[in-house]
Amino acid sequence: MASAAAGQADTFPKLLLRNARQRGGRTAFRHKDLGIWQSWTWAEVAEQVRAYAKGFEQLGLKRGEKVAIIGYNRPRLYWSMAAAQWLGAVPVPVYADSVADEMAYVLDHAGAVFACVQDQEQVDKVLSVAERLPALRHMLYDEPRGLRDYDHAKLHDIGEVIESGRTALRDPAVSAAHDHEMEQGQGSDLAIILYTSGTTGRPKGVMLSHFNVITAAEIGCAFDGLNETDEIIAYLPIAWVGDHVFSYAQAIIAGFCVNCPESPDTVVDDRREIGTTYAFAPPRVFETMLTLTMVRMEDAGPLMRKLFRYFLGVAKAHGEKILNGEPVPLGARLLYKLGDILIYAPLRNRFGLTNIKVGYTAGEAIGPELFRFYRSIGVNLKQLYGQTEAGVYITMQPDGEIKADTVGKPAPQVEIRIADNGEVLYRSPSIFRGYYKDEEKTAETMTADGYVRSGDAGFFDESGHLKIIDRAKDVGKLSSGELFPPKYIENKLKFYPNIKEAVAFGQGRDYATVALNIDLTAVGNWAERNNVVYASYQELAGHPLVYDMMAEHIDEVNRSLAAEPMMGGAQIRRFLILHKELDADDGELTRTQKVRRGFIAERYAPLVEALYNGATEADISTEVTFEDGRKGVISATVKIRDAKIYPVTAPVAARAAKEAA
Amino acid sequence: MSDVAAQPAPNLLAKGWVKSGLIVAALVVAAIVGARLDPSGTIHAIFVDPFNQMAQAPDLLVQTIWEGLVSGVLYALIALGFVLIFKASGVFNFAQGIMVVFAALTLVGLYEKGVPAFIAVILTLGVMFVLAATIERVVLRPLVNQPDIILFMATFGITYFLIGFGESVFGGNPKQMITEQLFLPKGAIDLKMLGGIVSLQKIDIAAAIIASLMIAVLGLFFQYTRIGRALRAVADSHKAALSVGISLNQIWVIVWFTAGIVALITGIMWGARSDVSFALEIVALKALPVLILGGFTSIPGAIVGGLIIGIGEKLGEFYWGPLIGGGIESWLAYFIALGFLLFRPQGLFGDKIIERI
Amino acid sequence: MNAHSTDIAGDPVTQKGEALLSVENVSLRFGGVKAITDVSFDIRKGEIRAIIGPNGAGKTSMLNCINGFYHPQDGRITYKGVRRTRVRPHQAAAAGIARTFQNVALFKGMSTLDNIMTGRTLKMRKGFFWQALRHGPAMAEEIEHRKVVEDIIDFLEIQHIRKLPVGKLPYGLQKRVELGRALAMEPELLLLDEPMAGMNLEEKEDMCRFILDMNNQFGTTIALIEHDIGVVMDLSDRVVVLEYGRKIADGTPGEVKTDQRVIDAYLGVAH
Amino acid sequence: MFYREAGQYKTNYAADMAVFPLRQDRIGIAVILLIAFVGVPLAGNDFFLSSVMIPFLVFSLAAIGLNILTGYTGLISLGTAAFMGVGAYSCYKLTTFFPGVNIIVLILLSGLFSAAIGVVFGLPSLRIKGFYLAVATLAAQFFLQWAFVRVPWLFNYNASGAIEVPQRTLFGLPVTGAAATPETRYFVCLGLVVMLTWLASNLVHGRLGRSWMAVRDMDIAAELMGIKLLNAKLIAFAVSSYFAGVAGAMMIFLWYGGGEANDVFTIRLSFNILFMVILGGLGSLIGSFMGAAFIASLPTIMKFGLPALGVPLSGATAEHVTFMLVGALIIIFLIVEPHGLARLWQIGKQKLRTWPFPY
Repeated sequence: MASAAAGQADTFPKLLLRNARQRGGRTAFRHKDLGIWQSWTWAEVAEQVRAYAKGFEQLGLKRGEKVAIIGYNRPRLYWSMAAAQWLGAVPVPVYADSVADEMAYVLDHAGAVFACVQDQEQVDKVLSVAERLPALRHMLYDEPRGLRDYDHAKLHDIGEVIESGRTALRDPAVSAAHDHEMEQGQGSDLAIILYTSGTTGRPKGVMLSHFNVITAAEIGCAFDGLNETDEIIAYLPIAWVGDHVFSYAQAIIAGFCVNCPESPDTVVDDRREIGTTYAFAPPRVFETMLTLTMVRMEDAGPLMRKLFRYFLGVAKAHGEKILNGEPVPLGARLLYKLGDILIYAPLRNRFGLTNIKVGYTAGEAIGPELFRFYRSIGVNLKQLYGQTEAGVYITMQPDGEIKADTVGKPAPQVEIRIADNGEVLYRSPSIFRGYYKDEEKTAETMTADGYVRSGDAGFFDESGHLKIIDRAKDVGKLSSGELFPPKYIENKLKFYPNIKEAVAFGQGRDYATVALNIDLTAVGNWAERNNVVYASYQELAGHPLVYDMMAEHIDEVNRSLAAEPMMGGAQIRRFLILHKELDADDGELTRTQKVRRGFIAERYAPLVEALYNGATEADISTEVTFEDGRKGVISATVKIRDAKIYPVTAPVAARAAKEAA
Repeated sequence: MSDVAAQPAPNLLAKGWVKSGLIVAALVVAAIVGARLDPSGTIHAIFVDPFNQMAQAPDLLVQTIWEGLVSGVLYALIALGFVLIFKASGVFNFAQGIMVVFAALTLVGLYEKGVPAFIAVILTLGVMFVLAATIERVVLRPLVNQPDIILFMATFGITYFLIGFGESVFGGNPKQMITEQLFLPKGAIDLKMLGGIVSLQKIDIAAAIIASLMIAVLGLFFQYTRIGRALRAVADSHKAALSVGISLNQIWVIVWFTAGIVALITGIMWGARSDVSFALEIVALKALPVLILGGFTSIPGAIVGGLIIGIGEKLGEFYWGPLIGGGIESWLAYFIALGFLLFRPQGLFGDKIIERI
Repeated sequence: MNAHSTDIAGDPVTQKGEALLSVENVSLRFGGVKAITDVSFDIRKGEIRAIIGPNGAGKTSMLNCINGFYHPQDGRITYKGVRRTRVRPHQAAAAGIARTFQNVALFKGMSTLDNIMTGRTLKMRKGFFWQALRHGPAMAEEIEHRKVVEDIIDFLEIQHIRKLPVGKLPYGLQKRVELGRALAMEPELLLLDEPMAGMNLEEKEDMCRFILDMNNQFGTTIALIEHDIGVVMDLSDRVVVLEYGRKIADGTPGEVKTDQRVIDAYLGVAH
Repeated sequence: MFYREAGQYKTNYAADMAVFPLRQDRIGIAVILLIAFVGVPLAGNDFFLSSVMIPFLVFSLAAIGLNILTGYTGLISLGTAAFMGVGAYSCYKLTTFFPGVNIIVLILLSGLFSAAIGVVFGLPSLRIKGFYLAVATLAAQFFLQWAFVRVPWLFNYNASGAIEVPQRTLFGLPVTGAAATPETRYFVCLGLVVMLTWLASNLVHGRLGRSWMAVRDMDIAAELMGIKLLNAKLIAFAVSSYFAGVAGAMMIFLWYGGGEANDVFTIRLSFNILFMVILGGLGSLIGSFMGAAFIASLPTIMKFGLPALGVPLSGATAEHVTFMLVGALIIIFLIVEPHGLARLWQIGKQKLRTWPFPY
């Protein structure tokens, strides 16, 4: 939409001025502070940023220098970015919750000369590592509380900096020169450096130009028809590319309003107050909301609970179809309407999603149940697949083509290809210019023909939607050379409520096998209903009927694997149910409840051995830690069963999808 | 009820506000009263004349004091019921007045249904016990731990209910008390004294005697019985009462029943002097200034307060009432009490309260 | 804090270090019971003054005398150079003495916001007529004071309970609201009666921070009663120790800690 | 459930401090006002207007008055009827002295006299609290009631001893007196009640309201906040009595059309208004309306409702049963919800706001 405009307004400061001209009276930023939503219009923001930039200049900020931005989502921190960009300096947002050491690394690596921070806490953090930051010249803070007695030689209140800039700009000559300085900026200039919180090694600084970010933002705005009437709540880390594109770039491009919550604790209430129309949240946020819903509904009266369950059933049956505009019988439509009045609309209201136009989830796989729940109650939730290096968008789900288990089609202007090892590669105008001060890594990541290696393995399904399997390096191979994606298999299994944990084996072996943990609550309920008597977890886990039930689940998983390209070889041949629950205290899970596959394979070596030597049962004894800290040994004989294998039906057409895109 | 009265710092009356307020109050009352007065010799009429009359006709003075004494005894009896309940359960029982009427009505009503007088008395006592138990079960127990004002309002509910119930069962017409059947004396003793005749109703003498007896019995009951001690303990602390081994619920039934007995006796005495009807309800409100005067928790206070109010209002009505048109009995008691209250907010016998924070 | 924060600072009438309040030979009796006997000490402008002592030592009674809730029979209390022995509580409030209570004395039926707003009562001037209209000047005044209150809410980090009735809040938060209410009065002398009683460690640390911040940032003089000796030693500039209504020690935390009588009093040695 | 709070945000303090910050509440109030001003006059007949709506409005106003004193300031009064009487008699004297002045102005002015008397009888409230004060207000009740009968000047030396309401007009329409139609009287009552309720709401939401509640909740702390207890209490007495006085004037001039103190401004009326306040909810203006509606309509419901249900009752029995039922209902209400109808309404509203969640 703004491509034409971007011809002249090719940097964010220019776009900001454009907004001040075109929609100067519309609210640009709100911040819940001191009990109310303090608001600024585009004209006010442009004026503030302009004065702020002058203040920066007075403090000696030069073109090309780096400005670190540290803190939660605050209007003035966003303005710090724009003000730095005004002068051609490069903002470097930093995760506010990172510890001093990490922060020191990023600030030092980026060579930040200025740091704009939120409050005393961040000031202290930066000061504690000041000796490691020789380049740092000035620090600016947003909240003066507690900083009164600090040495202000190098420390400044942002408000005062802006004020000082404003005073200087009263001189028409200075004012004109200041605007001229801004005009110097070009779309190809470096706009921002975003440090990715690499899971391994030091963070890498992803360099994005104004052109990159503007293009990315425009892709998103055009895709979902975002305009100046939209509202977004900015609560995700400002150093994360998503927040930068959604809450900064798209807001400036489309001219919609960015709302900063009062504190991280009040996001839910603040979102409800604002009633955002455009939202982004990682799956865990949606999951927490749903869990809370279910927990609260447990306390509701029996009638209310019945009503709730009934209408959730209705929503499950028809909700998604109605949202997708598919034909639904009139009766069901009316029933859904009733449900909307009684349950769905109030629920959306409680979630603060009443006015939602489109909501996105990304970051990790979202459970299909969870995803469908929100869609079925009328929230247009979509998944997207993106990376910092892509300027966020890689694939998106177009309206009407939303599936729970794929991340959608390639986003506009994005080309994707799947490498032989299953890795997803992409190319678009918005991809990054390289890692800051790291040629080597840049060369590793970019292909000669301009594609970026995502590091994720995936494939296109028959309708051209991308499915992400796992991190590419975690996808293994069977001895036959066929792909073996353990996490993908485990996730498929874990979507069954009866299965609590699954551990897949098969790397370098002849076939895939799994060890399962049943969910004691779910299976216990089932046992009660079916008069299955058991005295312990171990007894229930070893029950033949439970094995039958698991066999059914595995059968379904195998069938679905057989139907997917490149996955057919990874069907599960044999499985067992572990005699004990995997436990973080025993080191079998990480503290974030992720299975430690290698450790488990070692600890239960006799069982793994039995999975591959054809035995029908195996003995095992393991040391366990009880809740009171005592140690003991559990011994058991674990049965092993075979599972049925299906012929592979899907075409081995990984590349075919590329043409579809 | 630690918040009944507070006197955090002395010398309040020295402060301008209250002082000027009192002056204004006095002026308002004086203005209204003054409008009723013969403009000539106002001061004489107020401050000299009544005392002249007293001196000139001491027999009339004695007669008036006696009248006041008797109605004072009856006020005191109603107040006694209040105090019993307030002490033990912290409930400001507005229904005490109605309980008097209800008890008397039940007695007369039973008699009219053909029940012999003394059996009727016993049956009435039974009814009062049932009433006490019902109130405890239906009203007090569900409302335990509620603020005082809520319990106070609940006794309003009891009042309304008893009025409606009593009238439905016994009809709304005034009835005669069965004085003779209960062997209560009738007629009057005329004493010749102080140059005139003082007429004492025998029933009044009986009332005074019975009231004194009852107070004595109550005193013994509190002093020497286990339940009585428990009742006193509960007035201090609910936990203490539990340690005596009596449940709070039982204690409530017992106090309300005791208050019911007092109500019945009061009803008989009062009924003997006038009709038995719900008109007594308003008269029963007179017990409230008595309570103010005596303090909500003091039995001697209730008695002394009753006598002061009774005598005070009769004297006032007789000697000063005519000056402003009469009928001042309806409010004089409250003003007497209010006057006392301004100087002793905790009542005559109440404990001085030191407010702690 | 934002621009309004300067409003909270006390008016520097007296120089720092000068006695803001002095208590001379004060004795207080309830009937025959002696609550305080012949106690003298002073509170200097800008300091944090702790009053400690075993239970029943007369600490709370002392505060009650200072803000006019009790009137001592003997002795004199001088505040800002004026003798104020028989001051009434609301006059003490008007003179800039605020306080919190041992057992939280909040207005239970009101919200956090309204509770703190009551602290502004003395600063509000608009008359009955404008209040009845709740428009124009009265509303402008309400908004002006609401801003100050919001600064306090921000300062005490109680944004999330702003509109909740205080009666149902956890104890620690109630204490914080009470502190906010006292702070809203912009006091020169703030009397804190066991501000940390019944709190867990984290809440205590928060409270200590608030007290120090208040003292630093707004220059509020603080007199506090506290049982946690560690807290007292950390926070206070000077400590006065009472026992059975008498003063047994007075000095810096270091001095008091080594005083034999104080050690005896706290270890319960018989006298 | 009907509350859609998403998207209702406040960008300034004035909006945040509004009495009805939620849009749905504002719509609700608008609908109620519309019904009151348009629906009721259109749908109701004369009987309904003059025997149900006007009494309801008058009682509501008196209940608001008492609620300011008892609910907001925590001072129990059993003398409301007497203060209503002061308003009625003041209005009567004012119509006599100023026949040319508009009757509505006089009704509003008559409250001032009531307020003055209220302040006088409120003086003891500094020294005495709780039930002691309740009893002290009985002094006002009985003294004033006595004065209404014994001071013939107050009723212009009428032989009947009653107030005789003269005919007065507003824009040519008779408002008081025999010629005034129920519609006219209803509109005048409604207008007065709406306006005064608005003023009361403004007061309780401002500094004064906070001072009152502070005195109610913890008078010691209030005093240490610098609130002068006597001032706060006396203003509460004054405002409360003003409302009662206006209600009393309305009662005689717009509802009864005349009457005598001993028939009207009795202690029973005081009690009834106290019931309205307690059952409606202490410290709630909406509760005052609810309580007034409940208590005022109960006898009517009994009178016409029970026979309709097939319970045959003679007039006298009906009255007795009404008494019993009122008594029982009071107790039941106190047990079920000691904080009154307003709290029930609050809970219901909260349920609707959190719907479908239980909390």
